[in-house]
Formats: sequence, structure tokens, C-alpha cells
Amino acid sequence: MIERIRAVALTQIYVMMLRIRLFEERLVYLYPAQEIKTPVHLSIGQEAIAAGVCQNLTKSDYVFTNHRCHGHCLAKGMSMSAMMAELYGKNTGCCKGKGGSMHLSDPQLGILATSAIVGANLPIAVGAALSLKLRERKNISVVFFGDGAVDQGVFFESLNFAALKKLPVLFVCENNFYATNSLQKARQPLDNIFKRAEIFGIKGWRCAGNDAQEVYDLAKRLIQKLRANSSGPHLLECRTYRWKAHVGPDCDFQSGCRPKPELDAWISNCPIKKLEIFLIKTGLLTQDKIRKIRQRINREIMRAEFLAKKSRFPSAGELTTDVYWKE
Amino acid sequence: MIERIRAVALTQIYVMMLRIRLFEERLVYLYPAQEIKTPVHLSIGQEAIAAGVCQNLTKSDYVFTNHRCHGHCLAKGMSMSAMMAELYGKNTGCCKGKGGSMHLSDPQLGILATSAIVGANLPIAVGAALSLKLRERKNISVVFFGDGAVDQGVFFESLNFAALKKLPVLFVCENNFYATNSLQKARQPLDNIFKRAEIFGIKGWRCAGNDAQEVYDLAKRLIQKLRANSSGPHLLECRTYRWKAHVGPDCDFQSGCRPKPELDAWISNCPIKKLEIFLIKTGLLTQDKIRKIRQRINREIMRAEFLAKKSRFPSAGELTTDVYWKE
Amino acid sequence: MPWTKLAVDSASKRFLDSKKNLCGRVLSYREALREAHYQALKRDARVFIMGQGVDDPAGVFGSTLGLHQEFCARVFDTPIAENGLTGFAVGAALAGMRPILVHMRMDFLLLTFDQIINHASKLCYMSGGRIHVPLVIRAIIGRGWGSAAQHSQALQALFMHIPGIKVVLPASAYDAKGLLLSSIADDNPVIFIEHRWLYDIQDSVPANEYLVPIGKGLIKRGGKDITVVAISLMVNEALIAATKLKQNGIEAEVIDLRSLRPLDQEIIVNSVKKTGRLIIADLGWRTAGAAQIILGNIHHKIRRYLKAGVEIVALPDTPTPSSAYLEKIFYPGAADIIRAAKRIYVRTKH
Amino acid sequence: MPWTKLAVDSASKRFLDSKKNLCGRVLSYREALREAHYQALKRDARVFIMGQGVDDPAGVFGSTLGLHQEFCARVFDTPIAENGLTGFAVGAALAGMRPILVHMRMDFLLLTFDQIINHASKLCYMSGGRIHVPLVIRAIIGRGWGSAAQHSQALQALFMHIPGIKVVLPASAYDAKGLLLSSIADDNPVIFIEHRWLYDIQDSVPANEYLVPIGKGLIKRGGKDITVVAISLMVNEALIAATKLKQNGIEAEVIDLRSLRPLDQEIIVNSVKKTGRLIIADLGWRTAGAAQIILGNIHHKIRRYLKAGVEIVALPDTPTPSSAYLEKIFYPGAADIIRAAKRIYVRTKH
Ligand SMILES: Cc1ncc(C[n+]2csc(CCOP(=O)(O)OP(=O)(O)O)c2C)c(N)n1
Ligand SMILES: Cc1ncc(C[n+]2csc(CCOP(=O)(O)OP(=O)(O)O)c2C)c(N)n1
Ligand SMILES: [Mg+2]
Ligand SMILES: [Mg+2]
Repeated sequence: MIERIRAVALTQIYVMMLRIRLFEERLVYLYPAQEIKTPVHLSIGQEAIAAGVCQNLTKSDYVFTNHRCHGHCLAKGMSMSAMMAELYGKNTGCCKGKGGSMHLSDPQLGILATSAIVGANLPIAVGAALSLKLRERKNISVVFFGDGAVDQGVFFESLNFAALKKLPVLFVCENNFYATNSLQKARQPLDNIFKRAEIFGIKGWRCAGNDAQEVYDLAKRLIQKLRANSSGPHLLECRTYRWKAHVGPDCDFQSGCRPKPELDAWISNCPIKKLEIFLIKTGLLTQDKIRKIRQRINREIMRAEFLAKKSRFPSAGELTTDVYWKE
Repeated sequence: MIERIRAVALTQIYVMMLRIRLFEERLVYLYPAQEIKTPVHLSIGQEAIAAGVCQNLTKSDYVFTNHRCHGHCLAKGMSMSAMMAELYGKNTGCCKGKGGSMHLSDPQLGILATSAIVGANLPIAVGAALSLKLRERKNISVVFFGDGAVDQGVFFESLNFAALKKLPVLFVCENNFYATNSLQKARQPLDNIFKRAEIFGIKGWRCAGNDAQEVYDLAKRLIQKLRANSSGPHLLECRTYRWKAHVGPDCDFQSGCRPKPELDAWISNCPIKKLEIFLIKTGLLTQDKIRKIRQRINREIMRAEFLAKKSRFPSAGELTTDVYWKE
Repeated sequence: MPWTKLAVDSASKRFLDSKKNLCGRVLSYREALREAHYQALKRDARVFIMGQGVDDPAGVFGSTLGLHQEFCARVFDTPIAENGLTGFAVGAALAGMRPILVHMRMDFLLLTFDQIINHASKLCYMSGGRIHVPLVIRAIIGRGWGSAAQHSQALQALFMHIPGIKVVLPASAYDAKGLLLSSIADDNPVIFIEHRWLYDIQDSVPANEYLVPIGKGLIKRGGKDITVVAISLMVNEALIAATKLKQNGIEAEVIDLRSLRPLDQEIIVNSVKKTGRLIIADLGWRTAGAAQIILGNIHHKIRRYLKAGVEIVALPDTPTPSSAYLEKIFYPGAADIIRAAKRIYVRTKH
Repeated sequence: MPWTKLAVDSASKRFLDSKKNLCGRVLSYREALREAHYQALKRDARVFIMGQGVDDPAGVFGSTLGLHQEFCARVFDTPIAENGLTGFAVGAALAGMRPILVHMRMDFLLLTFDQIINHASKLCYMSGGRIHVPLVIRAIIGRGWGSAAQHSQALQALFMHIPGIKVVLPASAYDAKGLLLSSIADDNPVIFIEHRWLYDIQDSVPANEYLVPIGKGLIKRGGKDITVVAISLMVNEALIAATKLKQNGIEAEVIDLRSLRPLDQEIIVNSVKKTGRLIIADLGWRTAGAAQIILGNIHHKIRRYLKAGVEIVALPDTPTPSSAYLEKIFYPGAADIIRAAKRIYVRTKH
């Protein structure tokens, strides 16, 4: 039998993955209506990482994400309504419609700022950890980034400084093997992202990013270490795959961006399906329960959609406010 | 008995080290007169690296150096006159007085450009190697940089790209353990610069930077490899120490920048003395020969000094030329 | 040298009659760019193109599409490391190549200011003119569809300040081809700025190679009443505005600057001498933007001819909002130019 | 909040009588900076200082000397990784700290434009005003002794263009202290620009903490004939020039802008209303520099009061040469301001 705390955690992870999946699938459905006027970078297929890592976080921990941020923000506690309204450019959005899909932010939830400049969130996350250390908090700073961000020099500057100052940072690389249409191997001589930390004395870890349990367990261990002592950061490489195009609701293999069999293989390695099978086998879930969970989520999505649609656009005056803080 | 080619090479290295040393010692002497109005970063104590590496280069190989560039430029063939005149800001200087001490350049000698932005010469050297590869030349590109440059993200971007494209670059790190007054260990968690290449599949090497023979032999091996095939770059960390302050003719331990015993230990490990003892022991040099070599070098320096002093400053019109190429 | 034989198109007048299809051959801006790349690669083995996606199925919005098939060693994808990449390009340029570095968004150039400003722009001078950096950096300005603050910036003003570089911004397919070829032929670093919204716009483009001179503006439409100086996409807005103003009996002269550094002061001054009224329409923020800079730059030469204060049409001083509604009020266009013209007329009547 | 209690010094008039030592306490610019740092560290545990050499025996030309002894966790040296460092500072600021990031040369800021412009300046807006970045970036402008092209740039013009940041440049020890404290107290990113040649200059500096308002210029010397607007080191040159001009019967009004963004338009306009003559003296390159920008920015407000064209005193458009001889002719000073004034007078006589 699976222990209770773990059972609860895995079930919550399952629900969270499903929330991310259904929310983004709804975006796929809604997008052609051209009311969501912001570029969406979907994380369908990669949900286990957001859900598995964030299951270990509290509200006061920080999460820094990137252009592909819906999953991380939902997993860190953002409401679907705040997110959906933001995508619709409405004043009820988490950024009052000023940020859009790539810049979701909610400081109350520890989502301080989201950058769409590849790699730029890394030093910002490290800086937040520096603040935690200077203020002697027990919280941690988690940064999600892609294999593309590893190309940037600032990735190394961030690891170096975090290791040097022993900062509580969990670096989580979502290696989906592509940065837009560039294969990892067209950009990096070796497929060894997790090892790149070792030159700074940071132990690097690699896991199957589509196996929610593996992600959760490993993240849990690393996060516990981070909280327990100030021995410095960790790097976790999660291997995964995105099902949709780099940006937008469609798939991209037709245009020759990647081979169909590769995509098919990863689709059959669905992180949600995988955990679902396990949870059913261990008796934690039943088809009936799943149906109810899905219904609940779908209602949540409908509500978010309804609110987003009926919300107002920001007023014209909003254009020039917030350039400076409390002017 | 030492083989002939090697004997010639070692003797030339000795002479080159001495040229660098005596030239810079002359700068120390001249500087207080305040006619050399440009910040000088002396490489006294580090001569074996410039001399040992460049002994393996031809005119058509490229060398990229940094703020501490006198030694590398002399070793790559720059005349003392062109260099001295540049330090005096005269129009007979290698850059017509526009570059000064930190930007020595002579494209005829493969010294294309010298940057004083820490780390910035690394990608430029890699780009020159890219040109060599695209033009199918057998030459190589060598870049000298300090332990400080290793802090910069662009160091990693450069290694990554050079490894990815298998470019003929020799990365030579002169690790003198300080960047201005910052100890290496205040900036890097581990003392492992040479290992930082390995994550890109580049073999890293470390050697005693004050042992000219070790530098020469290792550089020779690596450069031969680089010329022979296109298997990609190499990284060589040479451990050394600067005797003078970061900038200027004085020493800096009095002001508390570093412990006197540390400095003393390194001074007693003088690269020139070390090779001299070896060469005397093997009969390649005698005290008499050394005296003559020194005399010759001193005459060379005097000539350079004389020419520099009697040369004219650039004309006022020179201020605004060369902003664009052949306007 | 492969580039010395090319003819410079100085017959700017051609454009005054832009409705006439002069060569019977129409290309879009994107096709014109692609053709220029192709011809440069063909003409000169020193030319190469690098950047994210230059060899992918989208080919940088079509502008480099398929080029890697013929020139596979010289058209290649790169890691996402803009600062390093710019250094690689500078180094390759120093060592005899003529690199073209492509950025899908101008915003990413901010990562490369050290290599552009501390290096590319200065190395020729620092070396006393012994070396040079023949480098083209293509930067595409994004706009709309909630691109938001980090994917929509028009940062041309920043480059106007830097000695040693040139800044060009073609507004038509004809100029896109001719200016790109000129930029590649140029021995200095050139920031080549394209606006994404120009990509589909067609123009008459000759098949042969030709050079459009860098630093020369163009009178796109003659007029005696008011001068509208514009760049890039704003040239089109100015032309629309001019058509509408004509209905009110105002003949606007529309100048496409085409380059911002060097700046064609003469073409502006000559026009203002005639009209006495000036509007400058830019793509960037108002404060310290290209328009204010141009005004500060030529002020002493036009002062005495001005019948009224100069009007600037530019972005409000705020990061780009994402919301479609805010975007709409954020971006100025033909209507703003018309309003500016009317403000000038009101003032000159008194 | 520790900063709300501090008094803002709005008694600008104080400065009109700068010969009088108002508080009987004289500090150099460097000492004033150090004192401001010290008092900020003491007042607010969220303040910390990082940068190369902030805790070394030179202490950034003395401006941070010894501070690490009392505040060792909050004054620390860093790796040479300017881009990353700026990101660390942004992140720390987002997460509740008030970082001060120090650069020994302004040139190094070019490595950090992505973090400053794509991030620090925009995050407040992008988040709909939910977060903010209270960050001070100190940048020291170098000059002379063959510093050459990469160690002497005065790049303030570039920052003037960026919504979301503030740009201040104290020219006196009094303002150095008061503006640094204001910058630390400010909830937005501030680029704090110092000129190395000001470091030894002394001024009367009160021991208590005080805030000098950001965005307010200062009349350093009253005059009815000609307005000289200057920044940083050029304020001193302007004051020297004013003394000489007085010998020719010309009373120059010297304005120290102290901030470039926000720009105190009013103080310039009011002065020009009175004098009808304007010189703007900047530290940067002429083209697209702060002076041209200021002119473009206020042109519509001063146009009708001008008796002659505005004169700009700025650097020629070339990278900094190393040779001492070229340096001498490269840098403008009081003599150039005097010549500019005479040119204006010649023109207004006709
Ligand atoms: C500095 C910078 N360069 C280029 C881009 C354009 N761009 C947006 S996302 C992306 C790919 C990122 O790949 P990766 O980090 O692997 O994340 P993924 O999209 O695969 O999740 C690129 C190149 C950017 N946003 N920022
Ligand atoms: C980007 C940048 N940051 C800071 C500096 C100031 N600076 C000049 S030399 C130097 C130290 C360089 O150390 P290292 O690379 O180890 O070379 P060394 O001086 O020891 O030979 C620093 C920080 C600079 N020139 N460029
Ligand atoms: Mg990826
Ligand atoms: Mg060093």
C-alpha cells in the first residue's frame, strides 16, 4: 500500500496536470476565434514537471518561469480566471491585461515576474534566492527554463553565483529537445545539461520528465535539502517533449519541423496517462472519480472563460500607468 | 642531449621572455615621468605563457589578447617600437596612438583586435576561427584571457560554439588567481578552470604557467592537433601570478591587496630564472651569452624608446578619421 | 572585390512615380530580402548568414527560406546566445568574412550591446584604421497580437548615438533589396532594421543586383505645404495621411529617411525650406526617440524656415502593453499624422 | 517604511549662495557617496551593495571604502559577470531588497542592457503594477590618461529613451549624497551616473540624511543673458565659463539638470524665457546625445523665446582616442562654452 501523504500528493499532482492539460486544450479550441490575442506557448505533454515540482512548494516560495508559463503558474496556485482574463487582455487578468501570455505574474503567489527573454529568468531567480538568504528565510527559489536557455551564458553565470553564495535555488530544466525549431544537438555538442552544474560543485540530476512520480520524488528530495541547510543550489534536468508547435495551438510536424514518429512516440508516453494508470492500479482513482475530476475542472475552465469574456478591457488611461511604481 | 629544434625553440622562448620582462621593467622605470599616459597592465612574472604558446604560431595564426597584452603582442611578433610609440600616444604607434596600451593591434601579424572588456575577446577569437574554417585554412586562433574572464557567461557561449562547430581555437587561460583585487575563490566556487571545458566535450589541460617548457610542450601538442584535424578546440589553464599591481608600475601588497609571502613565493618561482637555469645546465646558454642577449634587448628597448619619444603625436585631424573604414 | 562593380541607384526620382511598375517585376519585402541574400551569397564567398531559425522551415518569416539548401555551410542555425553570436560575427568579420547576423526580434539585440557598441563600432578606430568590421545585423521589429513589452521594441534611437555604425531601415521591397546589398557591401557594421508588418508589402523590384545608397533619404511624394519625415512602417502611414490631407487641400511632402545614421539632413532641410512645416513620424518612444533626436540634430538648420513648432508622432513613453485594446491606442498611425498636421495649421493661421 | 521620514530638500535656493558653507562641514564627492551608502545601510536592512571591488582596499575609488567591515553580509565583491549580476540585483529587488549595483566604468553597463531595459525598466508595467524594482545602478564615467574607447564612455543618452527608469547625475558632493539617498529610497530602477573627475571636489554636506528630489534641476548661478544647461562635470565647466563671460559683460545662468529622466523641462523653459539664448553642455557624443535630445524634447516650449539657434557643446562623433594629445582636443570644456556663447551673441546682434 502507498502511504497516505504520498497518495494525497500524487492525486493532487494528477489533478493539477489535468487542470493544465484541459485548460490548454481549451485554449486550442478557443484560439481560432481570435479573441485571445497573445502568443500562446503551450506546455501540453510537459505537465508532469510543473505539477511534480510545485507540489513541493509553499506560497512563500518563489517560482520563475518563461514564455511557456501557463503550467507553472497554475501549479503555483494561479487561478484559471486570472490567467484566462490575462490571455484575453482584460483588466481582471493577473497583470490587468498588460502582460499577456508570456508575462504572467502574481507576487502574492510567489510568481514575481515572468520573462520571455530566453535565459533571463535565471539570474532573476538567483537574485530572489539571494534575498531569501539575506533575509534568512527558509524558502526557496525555483526557476523553470528550457534546453534553449542552457545555450545562454547567463545560465552559467547564474549557476556559478548560486553555488558560490550557496543560495537556495532549484534550477529545473525542461529539456524538450527543441528551442523553437532548433534541435538541442544543433546547439549543444553534448546532451548533458544536468552535468553542466558539476563544474560549479553542484550535483546535477536527470529524470524522466514525463514520469510525474519521478519528478515529484526527486524534486522533493532536492527541495528538502535546500530547505534544511544552506549547501547551495541543485540542477534538475527533466526530459520531456512538447506536443504542440513552439507557439500557437497547432502542431508543427506537417511543416517539417520534426518527424511525426518522434512526436507519436512521445504522445504515447503521456505523463497524465502514465500517472492515471498507476493511480487506478493502486486504487487511488477510479474511472468514476476521474470523470468527476474532469467535470469539476471543466466547470472551472468554463467559469474562467466566462469571466474573461465578460470582463472589460483596461481603460485607455491604463496605457500609461504602472510605468513607474506608485507615481 | 636535448634535440636541436627543441634547443632552438627553448632559447627563443628564453629570449622572448626576457624581451617582455625587460620591456615592461623599462615601462616601470619610465612611467613616473608621466609621458606614458595610458594605463599599463604589466605581465611581469607571467611571461612563459605568452612566449611558450606563441613559439608554436606562425604569422597567419590569430592571437586575441586582453588588457594585459604587451607580452602576447611581443611574442606574436610586434616590434617594440610600434608598441612603445603606441604607449606614448604617438602616430608611429601600432594604432597611430588611438588605441593605447589596452588595444594593441596589428593585422599583418595576426593580432586583429585587442579588447579590454573582460571576456569579450573570447567570442571574437571563436569568430575568427569560424572564418578560418569557412575559408578552409590550416591556421588557428589563440585567445589569451584571465581567470576573471571565466566568470563571464560568454566564456561558456564561446566554448559551446567552438566545440559544436569544431573550430580551431586554443583557449589559453592565464590563471593568476586574481581579477583586479578579487581572489579567484571569491568569484568561483571551485578552482577548476580547465575542467570547465569538459561539459562541452573539450578536453581541458592544466599546466604550470611559470614553467616555459611545460607550457611550450603542451601548447605544441594541442596546436599540432588543432592543425592536423578538425576535432575542435582545446582549453589550456596556465597557473601563474602577476608580480605588479593590477594596473600601473607599482606593487600592491602594501595596500593590502594580497599577502607579501604569497608574492614572494611566486617571485622565487620566476619563469625566466627557471628556464635560464635549465638552459645553462644543458649548455645552451652561458652567462656570457645571457649578457649579450640582454645587451641586445636593451638596445632594442632604447631604440624603441627613442623612436617613440621623437615621434609626433597624431595630428588634430586624426581625431575624427577611422571612425568608419575608408570613408 | 566582388562589390565594386555594382551600380548605385541614385535615380531617386524613380520613386516619385511609384505607381508605375518600372521593371514589370513585383516582389514582396520578404522576397526582396531573400533575393538580396541569395545574390550576396552567390556573388561573394565571404558572405554567410547565421541566427536562430535561418535554416528552418519558416526561414525567418521567409526572408532566408531555403537558402541553406544551396549554401549549406554558409547559412546556419545557432545556439541561443546572442552576445556570443555577435562576438563570433565580429571575429569572423575581422578575419575576412562578411557575416549577416539575424535576430527575429530587435529586443534581443539588447543582449549584444557590448559586442556592437564596445567592439564592432570601435575596433576600426581603436586600431587606427588598420582593421574593419563588415557586419550586417538584421533586426526585426515586432508588433501586435499581444507581443507585449519584450517582443515589440523599436530601438533604433539607441543606435543613432553610436559613432562607427550605420543604421538603415528600408520601407519598401525595392529598398529592402538594395539596402541589404549595400549593407553587405559596406565595410562597416550596419544595423539593418525591418518591420514585420512590411513583409507582405509588394513593390517593383528589378531582378539584377543594385545598391541603394546608405544615408540618402527619398522623397516618396512631393508636396509644397508640409513635410512629413518618416521611417520604416511610418512611411506608409505618412503616405496614407498625405492622401487624406490632399482632400483638405494640403499637399504633404513625404520623406522616407531610409537611414538614421548617417542622417540625410539635406533632404529634410530642403523640404522644410519649401514647406515651413514639419512632422517627424517615428516607430519608437517619444522621449529621446529618433524623432526628437532628428529635431535636435537639424534644429539649427531649419529654425528660421519653420512657420510653427515641429510635431512629433511617436509612441507614448510606456512599455508595450499586451492587451489588444491598449495596443490599438498605443500605436500611432496615419490619423495621428493628420491630427499633427492640423495642429500645425491651426498654429500657423494665428 | 524606513524612507518616508526623510525630508526632501526643496530649498534649492541654498545653492545660489554656494560660497557660504551652510553647515560648516565639508566633504568630497567620494566621501559624500560613502556617507550616503553608510547611512542607507544603517537605516534599512534591505539595502545591500555589490560589485567588483566594493570591499577591496580601494573601495571603488573610496566611495565604498571599508563599508564591508560593518556590513559584511551586505557589501560584497562579485564575479565579473555583469549581465548575470544585474539579473541578481533585479531578482533581489523583486524579492524585497534594495540593491545597489556598482560599475567602475559606465562602459560595462553595455553588457547589462537586457536586464536593465528588457527587465528592470518593464517589470512593473508588465505585471500591471503588481511588482516593482527598487534598484540603484551606479555607473562611473572615466576620462583621461588614455582610458581609450572602452573605458570612458558617457552613455546617459541611451537611458533617457527608456520608460520605467530614472537617470540622475549629481555634479556636487551635496547632490551626490542627497541624490544617492533618494535613488535608494526610490521604488524604481535608477541609473546613478558619477563622473570620476568629480570625486575630489568638495562641497558643504550636512551630516544628517536628506533627500534631493529626482527630476528637479538647480540654478547654480543666476543670470539674465544666456542659459547654460549642463550635467555632471560639465556643470563645473559651465560655472568657469560663466565667470569668464561675466568679464565680457554677459551674465550666464547655469542650470545643473541633476536628472535626465525625468527631465526638468520647466527650469530650462523658465530660464530661456528670460534669456532667449541657450547652450546645452553634455558629456556624451553630439549626435543623438543628451543635448540634442533635450533640445528635441523642449523645442516646442522654447521656440518662440529663442533669439538665436541653440548651441550644443558635446563630444565629437568618434570613439575616445587614447593619445593624450587627441584626448585634449576630444573633450570640450569651459572654452567651448564661451565660444558657443559668443557664436550666439554674434548671431543675435544681426
Ligand atoms: C534572448 C532570446 N532569444 C531568442 C528568443 C526567441 N525564442 C523564444 S522561445 C525560444 C526557444 C526557447 O527554447 P527553450 O528554452 O528550449 O524552451 P521551450 O520553448 O522549448 O520550452 C526562442 C529562441 C527569445 N525569446 N529570447
Ligand atoms: C566587462 C568588464 N568588467 C570589468 C572590467 C574591469 N576589469 C579590468 S581587468 C579586470 C580583471 C581581469 O582579471 P583577469 O581576467 O583574471 O585578468 P588579469 O588582470 O588577472 O590578467 C577587471 C575586473 C572590465 N575591463 N570589463
Ligand atoms: Mg526546449
Ligand atoms: Mg587574473
